[in-house]
Amino acid sequence: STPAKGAGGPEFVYITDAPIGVNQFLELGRTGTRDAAAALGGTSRTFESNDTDQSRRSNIEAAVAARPKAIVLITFEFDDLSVEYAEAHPDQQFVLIDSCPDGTVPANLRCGVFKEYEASYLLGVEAGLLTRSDRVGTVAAIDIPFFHRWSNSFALGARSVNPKVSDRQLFVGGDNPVGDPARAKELALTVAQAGADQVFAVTGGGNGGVFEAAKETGALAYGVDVNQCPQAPGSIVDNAIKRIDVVVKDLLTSIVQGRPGGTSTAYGLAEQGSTVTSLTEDAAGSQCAIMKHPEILARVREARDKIVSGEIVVPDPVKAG
Amino acid sequence: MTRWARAVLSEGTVVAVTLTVVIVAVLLLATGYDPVSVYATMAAGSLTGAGLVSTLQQTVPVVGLTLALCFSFRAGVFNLGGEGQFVIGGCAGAITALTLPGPGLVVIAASLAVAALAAALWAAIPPLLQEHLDAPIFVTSLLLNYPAIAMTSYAVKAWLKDPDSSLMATRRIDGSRRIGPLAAPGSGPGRAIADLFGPDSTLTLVTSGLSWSLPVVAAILAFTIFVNTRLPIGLEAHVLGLNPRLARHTGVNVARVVRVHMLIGGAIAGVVGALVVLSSHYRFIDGGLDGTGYAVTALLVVLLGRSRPWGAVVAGFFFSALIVGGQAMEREYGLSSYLSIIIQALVIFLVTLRLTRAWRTR
Amino acid sequence: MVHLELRDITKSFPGVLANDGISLTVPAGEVHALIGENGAGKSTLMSILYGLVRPDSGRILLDGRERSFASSQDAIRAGLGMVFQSFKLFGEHTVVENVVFGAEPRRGWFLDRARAAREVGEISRAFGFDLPLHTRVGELPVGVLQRVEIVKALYRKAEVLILDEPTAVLTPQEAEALFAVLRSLAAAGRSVIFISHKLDEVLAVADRVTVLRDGRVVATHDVGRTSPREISAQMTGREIELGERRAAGERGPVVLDVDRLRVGARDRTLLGGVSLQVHAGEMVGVAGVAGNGQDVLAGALAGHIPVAGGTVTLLGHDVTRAANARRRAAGLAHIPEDRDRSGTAAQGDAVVNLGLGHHRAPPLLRSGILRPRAMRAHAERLIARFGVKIAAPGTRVGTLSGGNAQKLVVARELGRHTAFLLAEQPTRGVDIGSIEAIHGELDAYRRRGGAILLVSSELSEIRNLCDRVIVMFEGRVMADVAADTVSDADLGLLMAGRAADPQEAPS
Amino acid sequence: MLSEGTLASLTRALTPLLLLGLSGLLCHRVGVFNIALEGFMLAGAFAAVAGSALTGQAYLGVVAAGLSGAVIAAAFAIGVIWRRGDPMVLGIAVNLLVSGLTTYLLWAVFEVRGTFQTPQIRPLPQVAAAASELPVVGPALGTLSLLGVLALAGLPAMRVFLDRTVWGLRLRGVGLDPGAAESLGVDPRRYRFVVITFAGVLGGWAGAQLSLGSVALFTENMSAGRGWVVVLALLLTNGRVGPLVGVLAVFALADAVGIRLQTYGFPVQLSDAAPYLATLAVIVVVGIRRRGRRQLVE
Ligand SMILES: Nc1ncnc2c1ncn2[C@@H]1O[C@H](COP(=O)(O)OP(=O)(O)OP(=O)(O)O)[C@@H](O)[C@H]1O
Ligand SMILES: Nc1ncnc2c1ncn2[C@@H]1O[C@H](COP(=O)(O)OP(=O)(O)OP(=O)(O)O)[C@@H](O)[C@H]1O
Ligand SMILES: [Mg+2]
Ligand SMILES: [Mg+2]
Repeated sequence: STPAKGAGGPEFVYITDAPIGVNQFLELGRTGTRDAAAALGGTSRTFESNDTDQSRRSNIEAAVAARPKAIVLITFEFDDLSVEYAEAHPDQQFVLIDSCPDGTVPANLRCGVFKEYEASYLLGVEAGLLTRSDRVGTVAAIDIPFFHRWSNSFALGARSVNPKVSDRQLFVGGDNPVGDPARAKELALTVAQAGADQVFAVTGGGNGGVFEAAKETGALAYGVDVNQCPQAPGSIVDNAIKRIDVVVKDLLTSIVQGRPGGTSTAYGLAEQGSTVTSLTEDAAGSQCAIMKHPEILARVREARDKIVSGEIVVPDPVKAG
Repeated sequence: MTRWARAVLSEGTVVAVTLTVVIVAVLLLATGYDPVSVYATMAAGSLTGAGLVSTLQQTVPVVGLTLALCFSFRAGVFNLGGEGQFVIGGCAGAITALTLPGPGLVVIAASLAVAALAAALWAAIPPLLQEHLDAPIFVTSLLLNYPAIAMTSYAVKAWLKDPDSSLMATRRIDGSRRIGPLAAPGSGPGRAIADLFGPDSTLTLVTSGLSWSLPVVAAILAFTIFVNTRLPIGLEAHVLGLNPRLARHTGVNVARVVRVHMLIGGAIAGVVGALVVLSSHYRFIDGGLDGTGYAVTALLVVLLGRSRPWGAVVAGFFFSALIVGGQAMEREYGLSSYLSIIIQALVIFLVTLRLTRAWRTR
Repeated sequence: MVHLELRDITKSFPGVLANDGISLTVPAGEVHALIGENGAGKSTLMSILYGLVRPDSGRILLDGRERSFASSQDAIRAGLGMVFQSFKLFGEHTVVENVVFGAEPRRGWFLDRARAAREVGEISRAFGFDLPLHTRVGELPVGVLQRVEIVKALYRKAEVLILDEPTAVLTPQEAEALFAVLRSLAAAGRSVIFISHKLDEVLAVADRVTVLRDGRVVATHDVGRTSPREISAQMTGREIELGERRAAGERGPVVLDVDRLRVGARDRTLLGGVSLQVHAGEMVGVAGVAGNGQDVLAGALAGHIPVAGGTVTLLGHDVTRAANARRRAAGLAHIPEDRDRSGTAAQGDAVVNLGLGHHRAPPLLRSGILRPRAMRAHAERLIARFGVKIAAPGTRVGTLSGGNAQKLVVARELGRHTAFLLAEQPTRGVDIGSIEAIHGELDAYRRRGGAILLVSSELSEIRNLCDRVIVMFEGRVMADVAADTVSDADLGLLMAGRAADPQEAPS
Repeated sequence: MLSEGTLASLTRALTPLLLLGLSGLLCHRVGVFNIALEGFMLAGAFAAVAGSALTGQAYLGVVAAGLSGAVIAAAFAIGVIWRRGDPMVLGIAVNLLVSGLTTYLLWAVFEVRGTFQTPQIRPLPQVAAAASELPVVGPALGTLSLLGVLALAGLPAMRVFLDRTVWGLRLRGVGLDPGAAESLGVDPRRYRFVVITFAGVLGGWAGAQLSLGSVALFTENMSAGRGWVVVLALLLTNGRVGPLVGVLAVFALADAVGIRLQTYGFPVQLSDAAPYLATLAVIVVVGIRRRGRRQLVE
């Protein structure tokens, strides 16, 4: 992916932590970086890592050697590396999306993180209102705090509108946690057998399996990152999505404009950095099941407004430990 | 040429590599790429400048793990448990480095020792099961990888998790307890080398990019050769690998040789795990060590190098260069780096076919 | 009724001319023996005849018609049958399954077991074999296995039966029974080609004998018109002293003392209280029909088979339950029965093969460290002393001929200067020249004051070398007799368990 | 925990394993140690999805899966049989090659990386849907595809084939002693080649069952170690049909139960390790029993 070089404008390198594949999230990072670069009159390149520490390192090394205006990194896999390389190359600007290292952020690093938990909370509100069995569940990839941003907040949102709701959270784990649809399906069926009729799918490439299970058992599913409703129209209610394009553009502009770095910015419902499909301008054509329930959508908007205004504070499970 | 060079760079290997280059070139041409420039990119990306540093950085642990496997394979024992021993060692080393008080060097040494011990204990289970329950080491060593990974994963989650990080990992290891570069850029030797050879010279890059893990693995190499050629138990392992019945008939204590070689191999794998943690990750990350793919590469290397230590070095470097070169290719051309996996697989496949030998020996 | 003719068969392997213009005629109804030293080309010639190896040139004629065999299948179809030196049987399969394998009577896709059993049973009875048709072959003794092999060939209607060293693993009685079968086959008009290293057998069973040397036919004789001396001279190109009895040496103190040794469980006794002694300067032979406990005794003495009761004392040390390593330290040397499986590492070189067992003591070891140069010197010394024909100490042992590989094992074990040697079948499958050399070494060892227990299926070997003979039957010592007073016939009776008057050994 | 759901879940996990087990069993019986099963399966999973997506026909996907497995297996067989390559090394090379090749083709043909899922991919129909009303076993049978039925029927068929047919006798002989087989005019190379290639078909079908049986999609490396599971089971049982099924069932059951353990608050790490721990437990139990028997004899 080498767009014509030598345009003279600023150059940006986007480095993923893993192959982009159908990972819509990483793909969004690529298009986001490209669009932001174009908006700033520059160009962008993408280096895909292959899910190993070594490949991430050699991609950063190669990027640093090319001396671009900024290097955009994505996901928590770069927590340590971003600090290490930012400190080793003080003249090079870095951006880290979707995560931020603990401690002080070096001056040449800017973080942009999402409040997925706010969007997940809204999905929970939908689930709490839709459930007939008063049981909801999440199938997530790995049992780490990061994934609890979705699972815990989903349960929280459901309980906020229906206190009787009980919650199940299962994790794929295994050899291929974000790409094992068969296992993800098995887990979703297990959740469904345990009585849950609302299942939140946070398993990356495994989501397809969860949707299959939803179709088979008649449960309703919830997707992440992008609009996944077309994959199983009628079975998928809504999605918690991240607007990476918004965040990347924001941070790259800040670099080009020479504003001070060392910052960490969180993008939630208020910043429109994370949201749900039904609240975006594409909602009408989304094929999401929620669109048939305007009364529920009204409750969702209400909750969104309360979060934005600070009336409701959704806790960040990562901060909670 | 020395014996090892001949062994590794035998005609068969050269033919296999050449044929692979041709096959992949055809594949590239068919998909509209210029093979010459793709190969040039791979070579430049893995054998020069930062690429060479990356290659060497990978070679060190791969060779270390290969040497670990050499011990059991030479004794005719298929030890597929390298990955588990590697992870256990890394975890034990990290815990030691995080908790033990004392001066940096001492703690580093202690971490390596604890890693060796923990991984050796883990590696002792398969021979024990074989001696007492007739369970083949091949099976049990492979099986034990999964509990090893699950155990360390759970340990991180339940007790060791860094509360401030979104990584599923331990806290970061203090700077003084890390294994640093051979010549850090700011340090005295680092500046001296940079002044002498220039700041961008290959030597400067390599000495600043490679850590003191390199001499540790070099010492392991020397140790391996010493055990193989100069210790009675090394000779016994060799015979055991060639013909176990002969070993039993000439008074070799087979169980002991197997046990000792599994223990040594496990200890080495553990040390390598700790080396990666202390010199590169600076913390134990859940999935961080098994995710490197080093253990799998090492298994390939030991099979191809037929358990010869120098074969491990040459083949280890070759495979590391392929992996790093594959990434350079991907960056430059957007070609899937899986092409480099295909290349690796083809080389192994073709080497094994021994194309230089006649097809039908009757 | 087939008249077989081989004309000018030539076959070379890299560096070896294995068959060099060999011509041979075997009319129907003849037993034809092939004899020659190790590596003379006998097996190669038969492999060519049986379609396993393609000759470089030469012709095979059956009844005057030229045939060319691309595989053993072709040869089988043409009426050839082969009994290999090492049996080609499936231990897990039953006798019937083994016999019909590859030429099964079928019903659709299925094996017609009833018909198979009927046909095999008929053939087996016709030759008086009475095989246990439904027993797994792995459970049968070698003598029976040999018969299964022959029935296999007969089942395929073999007109020409080839047997490569069929008697190497048989007792004299079993061999005698085999000869009777061969003669009856010949009488029925089939031809038999028979390979052996044993001259007396050849003269006993064959009509004619062809002598091979270095891949060439040296001579073909009618057995009535030749002598052992002539044949052995033609085989080797020199005179060989055959069957010379060696004089007994001085008998010293007891080295090995076995007392009421028992092996096996209550329901399956392998050794039932064996007692014997071997003195310094003495060679004691162990004779017996295979499967009567000789190999168990050897395994128990070497420490490979756990002992149920009794004691084994070696030079005053109780080693009854000691591991092989401790026995060796106490003074045991051991030539195992099967040099390829237990005696050598084919992939290893002579340095490793000869150094093993010597490597934990000086001069190979100094302060715990091996000395490569000393190891090499050690190998060179033994190679020279035992006359092993090998290119260099670094040569892979797998490339050696059987005789030389055997000498290597003998060299390693005798090179250790132990007090006691357990020698199992030390000359099995070895040619006369090498037998002579190995016998010489065993004798020299005894003269130096060593004690030897020689387990051998060659009665002549035992009678010529040993001072005493222990005959085993069903896991017990049947007799312990002086070797020079007992006759072959007596030994045969004792081995069959018929002790007219069991003699007590002089103690 | 041992509900109808568990049984259905067990069946779904077990069917691809059984097909792959049959594949490995055949190789084992002709004396070829095959660790390329993972590659057979992955190739089949990819080809099934590709075939189904390109033609819109699930059964054409199955055909493609069988073919791809056969091609991979034939390459492996040629290396092992005619080049006398180390089956261990070749097997690992095959696994690696298939993993690289499927990922590469996914990218080159469908321009997808990671997971490939489109409505064009037709899943395998459930052929025994009528049975799903039965008590206890109903849900399990209801999920069976044609390949699932084949897997279950294949086991007794395999026993009959090995024990009673001429071909079975011969290929068992080839596995026990190729030299002996050859001396009787049964060319072990030919038999091995045919058998391994057919094992490739079965392995490919195991992959098809994985990618079209319960889900209808392909994910990079979606075989996820199942080939190794079967290799383990084969080693452990020395290729005997009954025990093999037993070990695979223990494995699949532990997997299904392991997943459910999470619902009782056990950590995901325990679900991950459960099948392997269960297999280790089988080894220990079998070992102790064998030991006990040996001591009785002595
Ligand atoms: N497959 C082979 N490759 C190379 N050389 C071979 C091969 N088979 C036999 N030879 C050589 O051919 C010669 C004849 O061997 P052959 O096996 O026919 O001897 P033989 O007469 O049967 O000996 P023995 O009495 O020991 O069985 C030997 O020198 C041997 O080295
Ligand atoms: N593949 C081979 N390559 C080289 N030489 C071989 C090969 N196969 C056999 N030989 C040679 O053939 C000769 C005879 O081989 P064979 O297998 O008949 O053993 P042997 O010497 O006859 O011993 P025995 O009589 O106990 O069988 C030996 O010299 C051996 O080295
Ligand atoms: Mg021969
Ligand atoms: Mg021979």
